Amino acid sequence: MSRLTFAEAIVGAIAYEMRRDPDVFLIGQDIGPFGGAMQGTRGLYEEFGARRVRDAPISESAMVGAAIGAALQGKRPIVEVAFGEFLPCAMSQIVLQAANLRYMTADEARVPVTIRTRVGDGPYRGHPQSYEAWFTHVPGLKVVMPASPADAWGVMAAAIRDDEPVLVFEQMYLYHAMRDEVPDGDHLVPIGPARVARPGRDVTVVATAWMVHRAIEAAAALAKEGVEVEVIDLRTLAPWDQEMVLASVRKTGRLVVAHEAWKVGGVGAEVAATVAERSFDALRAPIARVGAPPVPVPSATALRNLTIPSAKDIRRAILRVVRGDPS
Amino acid sequence: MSRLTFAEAIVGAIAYEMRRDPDVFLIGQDIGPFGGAMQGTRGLYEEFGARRVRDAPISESAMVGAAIGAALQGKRPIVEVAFGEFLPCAMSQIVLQAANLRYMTADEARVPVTIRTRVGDGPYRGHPQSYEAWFTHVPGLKVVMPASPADAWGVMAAAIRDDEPVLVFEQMYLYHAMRDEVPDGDHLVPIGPARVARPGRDVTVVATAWMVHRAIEAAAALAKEGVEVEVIDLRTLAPWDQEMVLASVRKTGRLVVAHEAWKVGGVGAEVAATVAERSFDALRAPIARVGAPPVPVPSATALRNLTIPSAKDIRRAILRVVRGDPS
Amino acid sequence: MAVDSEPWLEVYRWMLWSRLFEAECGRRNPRWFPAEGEEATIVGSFFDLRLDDVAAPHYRGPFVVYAMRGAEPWRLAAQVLGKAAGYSKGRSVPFNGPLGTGIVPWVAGDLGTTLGVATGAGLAFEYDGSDRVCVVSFGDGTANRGDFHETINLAACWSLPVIYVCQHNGWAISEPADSYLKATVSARAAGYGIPGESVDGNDVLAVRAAVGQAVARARNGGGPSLVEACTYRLQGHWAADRASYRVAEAVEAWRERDPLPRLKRVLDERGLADASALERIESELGAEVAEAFARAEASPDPGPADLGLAST
Amino acid sequence: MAVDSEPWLEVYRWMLWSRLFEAECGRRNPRWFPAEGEEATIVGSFFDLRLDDVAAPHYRGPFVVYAMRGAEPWRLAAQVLGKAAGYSKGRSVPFNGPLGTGIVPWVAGDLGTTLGVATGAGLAFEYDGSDRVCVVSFGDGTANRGDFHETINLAACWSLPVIYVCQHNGWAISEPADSYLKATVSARAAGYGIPGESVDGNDVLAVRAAVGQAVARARNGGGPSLVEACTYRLQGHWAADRASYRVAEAVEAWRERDPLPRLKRVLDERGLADASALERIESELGAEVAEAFARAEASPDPGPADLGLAST
Ligand SMILES: Cc1ncc(C[n+]2csc(CCOP(=O)(O)OP(=O)(O)O)c2C)c(N)n1
Ligand SMILES: Cc1ncc(C[n+]2csc(CCOP(=O)(O)OP(=O)(O)O)c2C)c(N)n1
Ligand SMILES: [Mg+2]
Ligand SMILES: [Mg+2]
Repeated sequence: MSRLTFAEAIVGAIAYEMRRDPDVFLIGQDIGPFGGAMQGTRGLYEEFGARRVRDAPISESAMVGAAIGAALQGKRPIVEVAFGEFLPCAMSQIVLQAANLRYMTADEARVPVTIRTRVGDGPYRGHPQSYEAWFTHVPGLKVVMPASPADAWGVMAAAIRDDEPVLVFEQMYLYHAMRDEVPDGDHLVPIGPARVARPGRDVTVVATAWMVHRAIEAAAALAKEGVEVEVIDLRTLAPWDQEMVLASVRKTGRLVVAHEAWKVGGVGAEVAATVAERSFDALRAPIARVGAPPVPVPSATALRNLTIPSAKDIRRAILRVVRGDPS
Repeated sequence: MSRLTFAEAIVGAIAYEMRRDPDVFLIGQDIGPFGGAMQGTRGLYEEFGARRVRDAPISESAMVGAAIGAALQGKRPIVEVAFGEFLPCAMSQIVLQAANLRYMTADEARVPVTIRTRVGDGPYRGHPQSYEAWFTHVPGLKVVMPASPADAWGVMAAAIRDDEPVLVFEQMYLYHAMRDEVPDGDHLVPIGPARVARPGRDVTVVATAWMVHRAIEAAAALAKEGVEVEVIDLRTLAPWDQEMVLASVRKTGRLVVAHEAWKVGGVGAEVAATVAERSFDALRAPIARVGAPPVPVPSATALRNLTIPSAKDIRRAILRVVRGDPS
Repeated sequence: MAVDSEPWLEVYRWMLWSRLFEAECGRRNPRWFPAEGEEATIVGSFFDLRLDDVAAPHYRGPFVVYAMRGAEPWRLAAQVLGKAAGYSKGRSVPFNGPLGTGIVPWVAGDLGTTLGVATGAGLAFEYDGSDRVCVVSFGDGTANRGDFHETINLAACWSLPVIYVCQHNGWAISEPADSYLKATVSARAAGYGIPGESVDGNDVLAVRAAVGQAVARARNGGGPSLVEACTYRLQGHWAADRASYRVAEAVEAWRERDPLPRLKRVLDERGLADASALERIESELGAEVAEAFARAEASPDPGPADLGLAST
Repeated sequence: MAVDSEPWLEVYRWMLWSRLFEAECGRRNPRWFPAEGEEATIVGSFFDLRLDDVAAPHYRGPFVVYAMRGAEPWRLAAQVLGKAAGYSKGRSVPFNGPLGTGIVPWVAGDLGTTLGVATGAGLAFEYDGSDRVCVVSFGDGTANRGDFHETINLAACWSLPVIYVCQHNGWAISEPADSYLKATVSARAAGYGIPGESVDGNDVLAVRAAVGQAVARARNGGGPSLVEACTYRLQGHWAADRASYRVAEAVEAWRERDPLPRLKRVLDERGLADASALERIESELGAEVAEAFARAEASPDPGPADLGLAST
């Protein structure tokens, strides 16, 4: 066990996998001597050199396309799109090449490419947009979004070893916010299964990344008021763990979903819709969704803070479904 | 009144608006002498010439970017991205420029740009992908998807006159499939309101584009069996008509959503989630969603037909929520 | 190069194979994209590649490239007919090919993105320190997509063994090249600090020479090159396109420069094949093509099992 | 051009304004992107534009361009401090400016897309048959984005009045230009059939001359041009970046070529301003900057009303 930050865990996982497999290498901008945005590749260049830690020109589409092409030749590239705001620049490569290659070759092709990117609010404050929902709509892509250092290491390692394209969304608030025990050596967190972050019997809160922590904060306070909240950390957004969520809702009869991204059309919509389809009879109250309001993410701190779902917002949503409080 | 096909109505609306406003012009590929994919710009070049019907190089990002920039200068460009499959090529311009400009200039900027594109299965068969759900997640964009020639004319005209960026998704099966009465002259269908395509009391089916017709087909058959289906044509996907859908569900107590795009993460998820949030108490049965299975859209006719939701699929979903039939 | 030591008869055979096979594709599928007239560019660009190299042919006329690398004609025909025997079981666009032949498959219809994937093959080769190369061809219209710029610049910066061949056929559907290109495509090479060359794309000798030189350079660590092969799209954009947007005269002028008769003349001058030998080849290939389509025609359509819902 | 008839003192004033204002921005906001050393390129590219032209400055150092076109310094300062008095009420990135000054605003952080929007301004002018033009500047790193290629080619094909100025400062964050450019940026112009020129970006006379020529050409229907102004990023990528990834010597060499002392020399040689006059200007501007930040500092943060939830 070592106590690592989220960023250290990500870098640790990449370094571990690069030591383990000579076909793993990294493509990105400023990932070399600079050490990556928010120190997200710190030390990798020093250990692995320019051949395996490749600084690229500002050309996200070429970076992702080249990574896909190398993956088709048996390499296992990790391509770093520094921030989620730049994913649109590589959109065709991701949704039309990476996602289609295996299916459109009758399952012959394998595309073991990992696309990592930074999203959300945090100490960096730049480029906060979080588009993960788009990619959950596209068959052929796996999408993970860890909430803890241990999971960050585990899903990054699993993504690198996965034979399908995997997008890893790294929430920036979490980057240096906490330290956490991470198992040493071969540590994998399978892509797919969610995690019960806090057990409870009265209401299920399905959350992602930063919002997992704010949900736990709200749950801790509500416990003192006699409301037992079960917090589920989704971890994998595609394919997501329907069974765990449905089982929890069957137990609690109530569902709240919370993420930092825009509420409308977000990942929470898919979770809510699936529960309304498959566990309707267990539902004893309306579903509540918590997410960002429908405006582009503003830049000024004072303004942005008004748009990020707070523990209080989650608390309000919980009380709405538990006690029928007005919205 | 004239009886027009869907394609004729789209072209008619564009021609009408171009006659009405000299600042309206069209950018695209093969929209000139060729008359556009599936005759989607037929006759416009002959009437308006090369200055207002501009054939562009294969560069979707530049086309959309230039249209946005011209819109900032007071023009009202229509940019044609021939098929939805090419929207990813212009993704940054759409979601980071068009969507943000007004908000990020404190409501000073106006971006009266219309982005039209063709999606779905149909006689053309190429480039069927339908990504409309992505854009409903992005604040600052309006998204319309008409199901009839009359609405096609009306929403296209409304989109061109709108001061915000509007994406118009033209479903290709509908292009030449039917003729329909379209009012002559100034015909506008406001962006926002949905339409009751067929009234009913037992179950609400919210559908888009082609699926509206398949829902009506299913409804007609079920009427003979005593099931009265209310079919709502959403028409506008963002901002969509929550009030009409919620009112209908409060009446019927049952909801089915149907679209041609992938079910997972599709527009139907947002509709289902909203109903489960805001009309939960009115729901008397689980919600059912109908959409494409989670595979990239295949090419061979025999295979693709297996992935497109049929009237029978919609019928099955209806009976599931009305009679509790097994899935 | 010493022409007579070269396999000109084989080159001719493949160009003719393409001409005949493509004709049948267009006859059976109105949405096929005919490559008639562009055979010298297509065959000349890929004929000399090793089987362990990667070939990423343009979407127009790729079948002959797959066939040269071992694809079964009847299974390619099956793709044109949307049959289950197609290499992707009917899943992909029909101009896709078998991954096993060392190609960059066509898994989507958006032009330009295959340039990125092909560049990645070169990246893998450079990473492994191997002498393998990738040849990728693309249209003169596709040359205006952002991916052209980003990928060639990346290949130049990393000195990747990738040869970018522009299959310049003068048209992008209904748009003439002079409307979307204000200079030669090869003139763009200087901006990336790589060699660029324009050649007569209807002269298979010239195409093989130019691409061969670029391949040799790439194998020796010399990095990428850009070759512009100027040819002409003799038919419409797709088989059913009457191409009423262009004047017949221009097309006829280019018919005069048809690459097949031109190579025939070379063979004749050099005494590499007499008329009867060429006739024999033509009838052999005709039979091969007919048989391929007959077999494909008789094969089943794809069904639920081919949908692969399990696999995802 | 006849130098003495030119407003060199005003040019100097703006370059100095930029130097002083940017310094304060960096002092107040560690995430500010300092433009020190690039003032000749920035001011020289936009100084001569008409107010009815459109200016689309690069994200590094755009404030002086907004100020030259009428922006209020204290409101720009408010943006750096995230205050409600910023032109976007705190919504946009801080390097945005007031739309009313005829600019292409910065509404997102992805580099390259503003090239498309700026090209659209040129499209509107061409559409109207007006003689207005758009000058857009961008970095040497940004020159590798697909939008560079697509938009310049579109402008070339449609002969749009757009001048593309590469603010080549030798770096893209921590990456040196020779790692992502294997030729001059101006060498790319030939591939689009447009004029391309590289100039000393620390010589404001040269920048004004090159851009001025391109602007004149565009006004007269001559279409787009590409100008590469070679300058240097004297500070780190952002104010807090210590730039430990590069050697101090190179930076010092470039400090020798600081555009401000260079212009000072010209003013002196030509007797356009004596030391005391220049000192007066410097103290005036210093006071102006201090006052702007003091006023911004004292102004309120944005609140719920500025979020504009109603408006969407
Ligand atoms: C990104 C993108 N935009 C538009 C299209 C539609 N389209 C299909 S073929 C074609 C013309 C391509 O021209 P070129 O690259 O010269 O190839 P050619 O057809 O001449 O062989 C176009 C515009 C596309 N497939 N992809
Ligand atoms: C599409 C995109 N990719 C990456 C980034 C991250 N980024 C911000 S500034 C920068 C360097 C830009 O270099 P250059 O264009 O030369 O401008 P300079 O910073 O040197 O003024 C990068 C890579 C971005 N903002 N947008
Ligand atoms: Mg062509
Ligand atoms: Mg730079």
